[in-house]
Amino acid sequence: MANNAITLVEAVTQALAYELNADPDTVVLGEDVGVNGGVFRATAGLQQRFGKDRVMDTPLAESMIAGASIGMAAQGLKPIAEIQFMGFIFPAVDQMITHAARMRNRTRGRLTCPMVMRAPFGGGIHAPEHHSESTEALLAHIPGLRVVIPSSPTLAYGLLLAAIRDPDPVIFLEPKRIYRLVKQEVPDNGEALPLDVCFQLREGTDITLVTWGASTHETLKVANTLAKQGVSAEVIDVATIKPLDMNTILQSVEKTGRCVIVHEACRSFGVGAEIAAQIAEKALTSLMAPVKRVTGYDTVMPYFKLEKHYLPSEAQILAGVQEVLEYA
Amino acid sequence: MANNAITLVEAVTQALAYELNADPDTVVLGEDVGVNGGVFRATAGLQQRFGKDRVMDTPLAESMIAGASIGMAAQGLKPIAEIQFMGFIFPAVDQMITHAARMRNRTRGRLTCPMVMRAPFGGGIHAPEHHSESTEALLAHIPGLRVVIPSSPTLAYGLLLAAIRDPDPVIFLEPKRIYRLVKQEVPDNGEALPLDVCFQLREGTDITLVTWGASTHETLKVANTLAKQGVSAEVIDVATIKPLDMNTILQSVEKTGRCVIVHEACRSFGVGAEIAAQIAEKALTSLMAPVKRVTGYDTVMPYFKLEKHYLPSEAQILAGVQEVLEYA
Amino acid sequence: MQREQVASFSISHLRFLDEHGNTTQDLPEFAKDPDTLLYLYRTMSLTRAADAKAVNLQRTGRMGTYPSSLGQEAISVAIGHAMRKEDVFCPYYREQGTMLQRGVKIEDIFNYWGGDERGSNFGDGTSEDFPISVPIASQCLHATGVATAFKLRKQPRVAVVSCGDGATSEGDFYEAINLAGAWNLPVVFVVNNNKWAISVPLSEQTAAQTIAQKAIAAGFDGEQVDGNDVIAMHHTLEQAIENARQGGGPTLIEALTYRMCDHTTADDASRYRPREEVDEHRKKCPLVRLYNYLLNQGLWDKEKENALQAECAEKVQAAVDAYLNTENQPLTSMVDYLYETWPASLADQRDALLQEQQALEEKGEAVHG
Amino acid sequence: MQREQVASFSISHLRFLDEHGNTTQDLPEFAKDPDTLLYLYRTMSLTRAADAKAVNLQRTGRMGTYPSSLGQEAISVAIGHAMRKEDVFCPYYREQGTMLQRGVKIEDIFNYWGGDERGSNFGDGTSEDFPISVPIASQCLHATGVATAFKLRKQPRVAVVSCGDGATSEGDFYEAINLAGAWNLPVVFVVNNNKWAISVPLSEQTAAQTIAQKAIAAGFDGEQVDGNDVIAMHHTLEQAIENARQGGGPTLIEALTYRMCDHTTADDASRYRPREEVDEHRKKCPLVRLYNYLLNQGLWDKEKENALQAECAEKVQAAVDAYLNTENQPLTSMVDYLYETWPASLADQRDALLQEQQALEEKGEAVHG
Ligand SMILES: Cc1ncc(C[n+]2csc(CCOP(=O)(O)OP(=O)(O)O)c2C)c(N)n1
Ligand SMILES: Cc1ncc(C[n+]2csc(CCOP(=O)(O)OP(=O)(O)O)c2C)c(N)n1
Ligand SMILES: [Mg+2]
Ligand SMILES: [Mg+2]
Repeated sequence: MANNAITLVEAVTQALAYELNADPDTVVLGEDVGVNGGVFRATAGLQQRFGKDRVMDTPLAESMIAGASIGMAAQGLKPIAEIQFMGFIFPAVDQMITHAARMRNRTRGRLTCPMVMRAPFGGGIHAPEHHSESTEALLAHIPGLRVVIPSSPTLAYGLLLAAIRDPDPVIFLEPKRIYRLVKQEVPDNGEALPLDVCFQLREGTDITLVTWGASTHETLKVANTLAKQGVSAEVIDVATIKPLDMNTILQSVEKTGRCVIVHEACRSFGVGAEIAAQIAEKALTSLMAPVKRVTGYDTVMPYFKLEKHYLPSEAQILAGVQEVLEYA
Repeated sequence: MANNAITLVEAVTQALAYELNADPDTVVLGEDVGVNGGVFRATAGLQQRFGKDRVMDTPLAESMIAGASIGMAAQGLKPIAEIQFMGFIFPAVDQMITHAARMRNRTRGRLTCPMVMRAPFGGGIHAPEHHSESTEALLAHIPGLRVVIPSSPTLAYGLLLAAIRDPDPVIFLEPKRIYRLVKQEVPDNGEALPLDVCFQLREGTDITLVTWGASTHETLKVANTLAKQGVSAEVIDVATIKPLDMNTILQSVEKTGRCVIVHEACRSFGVGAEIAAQIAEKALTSLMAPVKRVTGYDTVMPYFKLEKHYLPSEAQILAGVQEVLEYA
Repeated sequence: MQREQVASFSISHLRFLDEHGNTTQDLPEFAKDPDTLLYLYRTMSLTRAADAKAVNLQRTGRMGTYPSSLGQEAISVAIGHAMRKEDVFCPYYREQGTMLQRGVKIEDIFNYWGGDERGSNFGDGTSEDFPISVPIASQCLHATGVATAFKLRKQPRVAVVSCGDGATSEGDFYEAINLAGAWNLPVVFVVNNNKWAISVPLSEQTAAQTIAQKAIAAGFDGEQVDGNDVIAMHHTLEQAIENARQGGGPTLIEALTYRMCDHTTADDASRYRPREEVDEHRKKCPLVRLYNYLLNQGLWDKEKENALQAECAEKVQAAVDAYLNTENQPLTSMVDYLYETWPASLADQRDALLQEQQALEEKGEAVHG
Repeated sequence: MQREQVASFSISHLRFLDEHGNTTQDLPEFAKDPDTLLYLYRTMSLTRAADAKAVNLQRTGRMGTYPSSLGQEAISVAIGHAMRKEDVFCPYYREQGTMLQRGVKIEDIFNYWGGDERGSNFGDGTSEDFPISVPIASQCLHATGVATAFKLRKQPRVAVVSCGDGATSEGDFYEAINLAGAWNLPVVFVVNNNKWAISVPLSEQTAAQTIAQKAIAAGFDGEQVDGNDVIAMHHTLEQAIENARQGGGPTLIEALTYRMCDHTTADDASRYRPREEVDEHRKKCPLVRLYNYLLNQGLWDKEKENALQAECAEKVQAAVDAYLNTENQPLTSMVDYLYETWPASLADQRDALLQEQQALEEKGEAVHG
């Protein structure tokens, strides 16, 4: 590990700083993003460096954060709004669904909405109620939005730059459980990574593991374990949840014939359902076993004493893989 | 057709009147539900009959309608709240997701939330923007909610009574395109129909058509057409979208080996995805063809000049069925 | 018991022309210019003519549900006249009078309510104004965002946003005024207090005696104006807009008026409000009021009026023709504007629309909806 | 130019005890009863002791993130004392002082912040009070619903809801006060104006000079009170609650205080606010103030204070023991309370939890989290 390696949350800060510097139209706004640098320090130092006009603390109102961002975006600014936790995104979804996602379509391209809404999401940090939500599926269903989730410092940097530069609204969900889990060297070269495509994190031939966000870490560990057992698992990080790059996933499943999808959100009507449905629609004859979903339970995330039993564990992923491998 | 046959919206009114009369804890609230009887007349005459204390016009604020209902419900009332159009439900989802769906769980059963939130939904009535939404998938993903959609006067009456009597929060979505399409004789006997189960609308052996809401009508027509062609289609009305009764669907698909899912909402991450995913997971070996989804496009509902081209048509359903039948 | 008074506020009401068109006090400077008054009168007349035609188009099955602005023309026309071109307007759905002054064509309005998105591509397509916002009060936040952009860029521009009285019960309205106050934004909020929100009268909407006082919660000025007096409206708006332009911050203007029509063409107001109340307000018509004043001043007469009506009718008919001759959008229009580029992964959906389009064209059904 | 004044309002501030515990005016009746004052002082002391222990439990890794109520005890304790048992409280997260008077056990509070849902099953489980609401301001609407139920059932009961100053920027806060005014509901809103919302100072939160004036937008009374003066708090609350009980409608009470601690144990306030500001407010401590008054009145002394501290410490330690000895919930608890009955279609998920539970028990890992 190089000396100047950074964490995922630092990569977010680095991308924000890069683009605030490079593009005078960008502004950062949200609750406590200014002098405090965000409750997770994602915007640390930015107000000091770029001033109060570029990095704005807002009053405490999420619909306002979304709605005002839409107004700014229509004027050609590129607002990068932070919602403090994904559990508090719901008051903002009305504006995102009814306006951000539709402004271009509604005006036949006259007004657009080049905004990003960032929010830390997911469980596993022993946080209070409402601080551990994973409701990416809700947003993924909304036409006109993009939903992007990075799983590493490198992806966080490159995808956030891409999200900011994208001419349409992007929801950028940051898996806070891995905000500081691993470090990578991430050159601050302003190079974006592509949106709308999956990333292959590991090549394999026997089974395809599809996941995103924090779960990539357990999934990669399982792939390592499997390798020791002589099973070659391909690991795909979906990264852009919407629109969904099924080609990469289908190609992999056509090769391996078996697939396990891992996500933290509750199972029913989750993102995994769409992936599984499309695999069954488009690669049915390649499938040597039913696609298995290893996910959170169809219940509210329990308070933190029990949260580790809610989150898909390595053991559960491994069991899912075994089941799929053993399917006759 | 009997003389006292009623429409779907009249069945809603009948159920509301029945329960307002039978259960003093029920109250109806919403925008324009009082003297105006609702913009679709679903609450017509109720305020006159039951008084302003039982049928309440609210100020114009959807989060308030949800949040105040939660407060009433915790006190043992059974609020039946109307959201004027499903397109305006989004300001209310925060309260529904963060409180209504969780109150029982959060207090270990000490406080509960026996409320119903009704909303007309779906396209096809040449309405202005935002008046033709079908976002049932968003709500279906939320643990703690029930989502119920009737497709006929009989089902509307029986399921609404069940929803009101259910001890937990229910979102009751009324397909407004068929509010007045067909009439049925619906005895006002206060008999509820079961929640959490699908209804078989037509028995068949060659293919399973799964749908809900207004699309049941085109789907049944297609089944008729197919019958003339010698194809026996089973039609299943999901009715309770969440929690999903997959047993009925799986039994049917195990019998027919083929399945088409029809829904008006956009395809990606829609309710159809969960159904297709579960079929592929649990009935893979029965499938003689991939499950096909015939749905709205992954875009915003167009304004009404083009809406008929957005909604799944009989022709599109039929083409989907042919494709599945012909799959070798 | 002693309580220390820590803050005090008052709300005042402005009017220049009474219901008969008589002045109640000296007119402001601008109103001494006959051209200005004649311009306002002509624009109100055109607005009403276009509006009446829209209702008629709906009644005759040639348009969708439509919300008339009958009786509210003074507010809307005054907004349009008080704004500068470079300002930005975020309208609610009864601001035909403003929109027509800001480059929106009558046929755009017809197209919008006729179920065609191109109605919001406004005139020559260069407008920065927002399209009509259907979700009540949500546009108030957009205006604060627009005003923030102006402020950050140090542009002397103002955002103006309008809504109804019912809209002031929505959280978005309040979050918007609070932000406008906190950030001292160049934005003016205009509330069309027409006393009803569909069937809910103002008295059931809020316990506040005035809507103007809602601004107190956000720490800035609220003013009440006779919204059927175009002179009072224009005066108040111009002051508020120029104050905002100079960095003086936001103003909330409550314009007292009355919804002279059904809520929309889909509504039947006789179900919930007494005829007498409507009749009572008919006497307060903003057009009649200015007409009488102009007449008294010798600035207007029957002949001019007839000529104006004919001119309006002609303009409106031209718009009707343009509207009815608008070719349908291709089916792919439903996906082509969603994102800047339609996602490659959804190419099959666009192809399906293309195919259907082709089939329609072959059947000769493609042109009109 | 003549403008007719159509409404006027003022906001006043109430205090009885100054920072040194000297009276600024005649005390209200209730405060002449030593027992009442001693009760308030004891309850504030217990609240502070329990609160300090919670912070300590977090710092030593035995609890999760915790929001201290240090410095706000007068507000919270006064609410608890002014409410009747049959009233309903909808708390925000710094109302330990109220909750402890309403049947909530100290260990319930520890359990809640310790990541165990049973903390909201409040004492003997018969409470009708709401659990702590984490989504800011959302509880204000619940209180209006509770108050509506009271009103419809003609019960002489009152809903009391509290929130912070930051919460008053949320749409839900405003929709709630507007409904309370429109329906004249028996509800009292208490805003803990502790000057900060995490790192955002009040001056950036709103341009309103007072929070109390936000009630004007909703058409009812707002009052400002010295929130560190438990006598002024109790007096104002009791009047507002009894007024609501009698059908007089809602009141908004702005309680001026200061957040003497970090926002939560996960926060470091030194990053964003000057130490001097905190030191300045340290002098205004609500406990010291009442302590001094009691001392001056000869109602209190060092010895009594020592005894009280020992008594508090004992109670808190008992709660810590109970908390740390609480057995974990079974894994199925995560599904068993979601619906009245877990859906049959999801039986397999419950089975999986049962199996995991069994495995844990076999490994002897089930009891503590
Ligand atoms: C968020 C939302 N809720 C409900 C509606 C339905 N609706 C349309 S207009 C209206 C009444 C608006 O009243 P007001 O704000 O007074 O404006 P007016 O129509 O009287 O001019 C309602 C409830 C909507 N469009 N948006
Ligand atoms: C809807 C929502 N948005 C954001 C948060 C995160 N958050 C928790 S407390 C807080 C500040 C609250 O400030 P205030 O209302 O003044 O109460 P205080 O903590 O100062 O007592 C924020 C932003 C939340 N809990 N809910
Ligand atoms: Mg109105
Ligand atoms: Mg605060």
